[in-house]
Amino acid sequence: MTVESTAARKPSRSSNSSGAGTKRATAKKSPGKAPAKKAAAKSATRDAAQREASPHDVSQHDSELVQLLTPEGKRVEHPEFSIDLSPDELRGLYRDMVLTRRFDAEATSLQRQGELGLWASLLGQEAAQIGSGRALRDDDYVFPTYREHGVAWCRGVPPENLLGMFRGVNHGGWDPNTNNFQLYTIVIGSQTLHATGYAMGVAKDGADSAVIAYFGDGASSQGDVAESFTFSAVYNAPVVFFCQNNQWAISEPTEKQTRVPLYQRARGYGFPGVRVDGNDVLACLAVTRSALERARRGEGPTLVEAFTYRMGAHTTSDDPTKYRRDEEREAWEAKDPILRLRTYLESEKIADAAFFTSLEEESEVLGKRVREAVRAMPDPDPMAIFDNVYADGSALVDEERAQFAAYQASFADSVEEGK
Amino acid sequence: MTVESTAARKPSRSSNSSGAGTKRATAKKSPGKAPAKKAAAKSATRDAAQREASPHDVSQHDSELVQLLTPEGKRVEHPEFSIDLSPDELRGLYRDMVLTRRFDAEATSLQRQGELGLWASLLGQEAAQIGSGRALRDDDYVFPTYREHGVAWCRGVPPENLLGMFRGVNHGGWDPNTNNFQLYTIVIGSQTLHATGYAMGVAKDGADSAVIAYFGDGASSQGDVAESFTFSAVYNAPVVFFCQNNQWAISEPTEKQTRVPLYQRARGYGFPGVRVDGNDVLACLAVTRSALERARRGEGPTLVEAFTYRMGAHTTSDDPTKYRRDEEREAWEAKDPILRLRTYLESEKIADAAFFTSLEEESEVLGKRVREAVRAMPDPDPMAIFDNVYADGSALVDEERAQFAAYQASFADSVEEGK
Amino acid sequence: MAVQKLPIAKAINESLRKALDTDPKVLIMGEDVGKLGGVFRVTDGLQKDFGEDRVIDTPLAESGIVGTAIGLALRGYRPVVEIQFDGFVFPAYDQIVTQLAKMHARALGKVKMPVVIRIPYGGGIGAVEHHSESPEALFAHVAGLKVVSPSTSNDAYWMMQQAIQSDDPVIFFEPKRRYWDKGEVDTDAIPGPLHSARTLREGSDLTLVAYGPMVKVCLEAAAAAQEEGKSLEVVDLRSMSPIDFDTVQASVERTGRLVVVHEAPVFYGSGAEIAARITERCFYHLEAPVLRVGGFHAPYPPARVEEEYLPGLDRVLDAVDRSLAY
Amino acid sequence: MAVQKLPIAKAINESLRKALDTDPKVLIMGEDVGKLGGVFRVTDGLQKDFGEDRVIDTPLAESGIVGTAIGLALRGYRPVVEIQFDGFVFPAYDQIVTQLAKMHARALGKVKMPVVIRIPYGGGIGAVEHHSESPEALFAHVAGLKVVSPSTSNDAYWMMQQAIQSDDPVIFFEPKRRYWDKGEVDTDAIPGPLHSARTLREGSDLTLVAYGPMVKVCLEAAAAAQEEGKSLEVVDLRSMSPIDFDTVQASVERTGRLVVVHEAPVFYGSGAEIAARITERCFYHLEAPVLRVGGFHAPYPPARVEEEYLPGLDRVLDAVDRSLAY
Ligand SMILES: Cc1ncc(C[n+]2csc(CCOP(=O)(O)OP(=O)(O)O)c2C)c(N)n1
Ligand SMILES: Cc1ncc(C[n+]2csc(CCOP(=O)(O)OP(=O)(O)O)c2C)c(N)n1
Ligand SMILES: [Mg+2]
Ligand SMILES: [Mg+2]
Repeated sequence: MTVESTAARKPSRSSNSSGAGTKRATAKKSPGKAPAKKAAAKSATRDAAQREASPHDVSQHDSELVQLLTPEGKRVEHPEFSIDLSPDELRGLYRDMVLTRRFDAEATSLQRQGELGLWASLLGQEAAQIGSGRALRDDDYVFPTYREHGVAWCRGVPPENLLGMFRGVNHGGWDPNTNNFQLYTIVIGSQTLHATGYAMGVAKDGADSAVIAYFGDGASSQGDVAESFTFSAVYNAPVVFFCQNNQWAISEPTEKQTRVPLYQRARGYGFPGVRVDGNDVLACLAVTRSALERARRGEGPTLVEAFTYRMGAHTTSDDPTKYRRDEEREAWEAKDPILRLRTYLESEKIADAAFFTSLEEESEVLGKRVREAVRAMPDPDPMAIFDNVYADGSALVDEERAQFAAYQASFADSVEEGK
Repeated sequence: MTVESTAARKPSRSSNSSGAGTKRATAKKSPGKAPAKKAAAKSATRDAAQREASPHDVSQHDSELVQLLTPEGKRVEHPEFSIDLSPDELRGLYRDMVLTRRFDAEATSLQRQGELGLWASLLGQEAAQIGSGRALRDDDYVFPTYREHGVAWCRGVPPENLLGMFRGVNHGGWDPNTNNFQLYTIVIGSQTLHATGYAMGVAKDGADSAVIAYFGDGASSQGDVAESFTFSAVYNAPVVFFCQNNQWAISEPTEKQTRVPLYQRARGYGFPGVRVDGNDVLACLAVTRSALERARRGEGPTLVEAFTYRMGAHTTSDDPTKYRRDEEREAWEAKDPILRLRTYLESEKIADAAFFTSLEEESEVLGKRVREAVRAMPDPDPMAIFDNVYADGSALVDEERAQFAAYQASFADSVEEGK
Repeated sequence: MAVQKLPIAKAINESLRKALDTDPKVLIMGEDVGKLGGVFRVTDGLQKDFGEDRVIDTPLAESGIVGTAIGLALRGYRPVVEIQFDGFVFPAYDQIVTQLAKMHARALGKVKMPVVIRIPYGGGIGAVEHHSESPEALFAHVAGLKVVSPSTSNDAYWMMQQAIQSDDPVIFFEPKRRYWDKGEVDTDAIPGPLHSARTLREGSDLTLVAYGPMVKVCLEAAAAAQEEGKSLEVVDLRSMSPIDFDTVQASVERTGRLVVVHEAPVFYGSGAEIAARITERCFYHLEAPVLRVGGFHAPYPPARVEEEYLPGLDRVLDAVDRSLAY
Repeated sequence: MAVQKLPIAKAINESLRKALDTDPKVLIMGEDVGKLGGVFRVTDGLQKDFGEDRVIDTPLAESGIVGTAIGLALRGYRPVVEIQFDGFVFPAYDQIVTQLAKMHARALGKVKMPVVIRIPYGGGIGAVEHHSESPEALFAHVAGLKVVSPSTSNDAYWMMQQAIQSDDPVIFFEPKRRYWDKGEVDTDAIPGPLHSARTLREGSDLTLVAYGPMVKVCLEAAAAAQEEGKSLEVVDLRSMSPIDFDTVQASVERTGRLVVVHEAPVFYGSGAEIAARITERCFYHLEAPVLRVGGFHAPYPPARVEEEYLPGLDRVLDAVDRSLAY
């Protein structure tokens, strides 16, 4: 189940794996200035970011990583973050991850079949999304990017809803207030400000809900994300910034965005940052829950960096063989978020064979449901181009609509005539 | 000399000083959430910005302030930053500050006389600007805001040059490459990216020059400034970010921009930040020099926060009595950057009465020169509107220029006819 | 006290005050809008009376201001955002164009974006760079935004009421050099829909179309022309998106001539759209091509030469003469 | 090997390669332009051959990309910046409009801004939101910028050469849905100035003006019209700022009719400027109002309905018929 193949892992990619060294290793050799100079650095100033021994140590902070379940499926404790889940809850998390992966694989294959124009797979990021998603209360509010299919699942958003924009029949189109799950946002980083504003509103209303904003490692470079840190800190807004550092922004490794771990960004804005093992669903749940509680208590924002990996291509349009080697992905397969929870569930006898079998069936049902729903999605009526441009209407849109309708009608006439 | 009055300190402002409490103190009472909740905060996450005991402690970090000359004019040592200046150099710094203040006062009064449309006074920020400006080498490059008159002075920019845009005869108009001093930039924060790009170019050229970007406390909130931190860190660009925290962005105190001291911002981007007493010209010189040297050595960017105070109005259009109490300014008068250096020069017998007298004369000469230069500045030729829109010319501009010339000519004709 | 004589700035202030008073969801946001009351004092006294929770001094970051306003709108608030000067709206341009303008359509109508963005705009105040621009065309081209500008105190009051009540984002351009011009405000009588043009002066020889700060210039031009025996009609467009082409068309069908006047550069400006559309609608009525008077294709010039740059009486009358010469 | 048959994307690639080769000051900057070679492979192989110092993968921040390019230009470099898709240029809009466009004038000519901003633009590739827009009017309205778009491989090659050699900022709109269309490139013969329009097909009944992706549609329309006995002239505008009005005028003076076609929304689009200016210049020659065919005042629609939104053969011919009916 956990190893179900997705189209994204097509063999052509691994054919490249004979090359020596990883992209990451190569990149280390070419910062703007020679690293040698770095060593010569004296502590010329006081408040140095002392950890920046090497500018490209972004992935070298495992000691700072909050982890509750090792890649081998062993439960470990963390001094600050603990979690105590019932067997039901544990199985629930597993189920969420498996069904999310199944949904994702189905979408990828629907794209290959031409049913979708594009798909942005979350493969590998299930723990980050299910862990954080399951930490949310119903009255909390989510501001996703375009890859938060697992979070959407946790919110109860019908999976089909997510596919409309990827099929090309709408730009999202669901009601964000139905599941407190805002529309997918494509312009990188912009939703972090919406989340902050929404959280400012929550505080104004005196509510104790929290807001969570998802964004990627690449997005961390956008000015909007920095401004959302500033606004949320100044207004002490109840928002959690959840950065899925999947180590790639399309073809660019995280070193192109930062030279220190991203979670450290928060400190300079006056709120805490924490790095969590993004492939550990328990740790993601615990850390996000704690950050949400902090927000509820009126203590303001937290940045959570979920350290994970984009197992597939950026989207179905992308070809990762151009910029990264298969070894890297293979190394991350050993840290698979689903596999490790399964190992734990099995070794602790929290789930039996019947559970896994029935989940497999459930997955198939979900896949089928999604497939059928997508295939049944009608193309929009061309006249819908003119709908919802304005809430209050517009004389201009009305004029253009009428002209277009007349044009369409005239065309129909001439077809008639032509008969 | 140091107490020469400027029009900005008009009596009407102090008439307000009877009100109880400062604005700052009032503001402390109204963060988004009640500070009481703050106390309840548990260290729920690991990498907390521990210093943020109170969200509004921005000015409460004197212990972190690099200082080499106390407000009382006493030389003190700092474990990390030292400076050893010759009497000549010390007198030079004093002279720079005095002449800069004189120039600034002259400009303010020229604005009152209607010779300038606007003036942005640097009153109170002389040490920050002369200290950092004198740390620069000739081949270094400066990216100022609109208030860096003291830095311009250090670069050898003729003071009159700065006045064209405030008079309204040009938008700057000097050649940045003459003194390696870029044009004043009004769109807040945007020059920090230009500085970063320029520094990237310096590194590409293999030069060991450094670049300095000035910006304000308000500017720290702009996305562009954050992006310049990211770019400079990733490319390890030889740039110093010099933030003059003068505690006000027009009417907004620094608490509206950040809840922790600004120099801390740098750490999260992977480079050092340091806070210096911005009214201490020696400390500003030492800290900036050290940051520039660091850049030259290929160790990348540094953020320097010069903690200072805007003694006057934001600009001559501004009326600070609307938003701050005179007591605050008065308290800062005791920290006057010029006064403290004078005390030191006198007590150490580094400068004698003759020096001060001749400087006074020099100031008058400068004032007169500036006054005369401004009054002699001609209004631009209207046809110059069409100049320099493009370097390579444009058929469109040519057409509009010709039409406008014809229109002007026709008007002249009809005036002729009317005679 | 239904009718008062107020400067435009004060009329907007009163309108904001009324909105804050009537609807607890209305918020004012921007740089220096609180204690200072804005650099033009348009929000003067509002924070004092409605508190820091309703009248919000923001960090100095325009994208952040508009971006958080979007979030507040999603939460049910109706933010009225101030951009300090025309030239400083561009850091927020991405949020306005890609988010604010499109959110309603993206959600197939399920969310609304009742956000007003107030922008003091235009020249004539002797300011430094970036403080005198007229970027309205850059917003009017973008579907999902509505773009308006009042020219009188009464319109300033009422159009602001209507903009705040609108469930769509409205870019509200305030003619800053007219802020201190006084006019009667009747707080009891709505003068008409937000997006309709209004004929301010009737005439038979030629139609002048303008909005915001140029309306006054056109009225003066019409008065001057009258002395020369020319009868000019003056239409205040009021809304640059959508445009009330019907009113303009009706006028041009009578006069046969049209001159459009705005401060913004002519090239790709609103005059182009008006000229194109009215020429299409009135092809057989036009006795002369639609002429445009506006800014040049050059950065807004230094203050000491702005009077030459800005369309004034003479340039308008010159265009009138050229039109009448056809 | 002076003449080669190349797709447009490859012609641009070759042009960039030549520029990198010839001028050590030329840099390529953008998201994913390095190893990946850009999402459209326009910069494919360039980093491999010229190194990471010349072909620079940037952080994901458009304002930062353009802002640092400005700084590099001040240092004497000639950056060629890639914006990944049309809809993602807006975070950089402030830097482009307030800094890049104005720096030369601000310095009274003492600094130059030789920055090229490449933007793959337009629809027709079945993409999600923000990937199919045509924002050229939003740049053409801004003085200090030049705005061009090639429609053929040869122009793609040469106009890129010219844009890089220009000392002014050039917004270079690349017709992304034509990237794979092949055409002959003659690397020895410059086809003409960067900002001149070109008549691609002569005709006597009506002039079609288009640029970028719509040129092909207009040529097809002209061919189709010919079968119906209508003789259409097709002018490839090539430059949206400045516009070569002389060439258009000369054509319209002969044909008496003009239809402008672009993908961007008609309202405040480039067609408005062309219609206004040509009507002024050709008032007595026009037998019909200038008609415009373009996008609607609505967000670019979902891919499954974009064919209806985009001007195609039928909509162009419909406008031609309407014009001829006058
Ligand atoms: C403003 C903007 N610029 C560029 C893009 C194109 N783009 C889409 S996704 C992406 C990379 C995003 O990386 P990251 O933030 O790490 O998120 P991930 O895709 O890895 O989940 C880019 C450059 C965009 N969508 N928006
Ligand atoms: C993008 C932008 N927004 C708004 C303004 C208007 N404005 C000019 S100065 C200023 C305050 C700047 O404060 P700070 O950065 O602290 O610099 P200071 O004036 O104190 O030196 C503001 C809001 C501007 N110039 N640019
Ligand atoms: Mg990523
Ligand atoms: Mg300040």
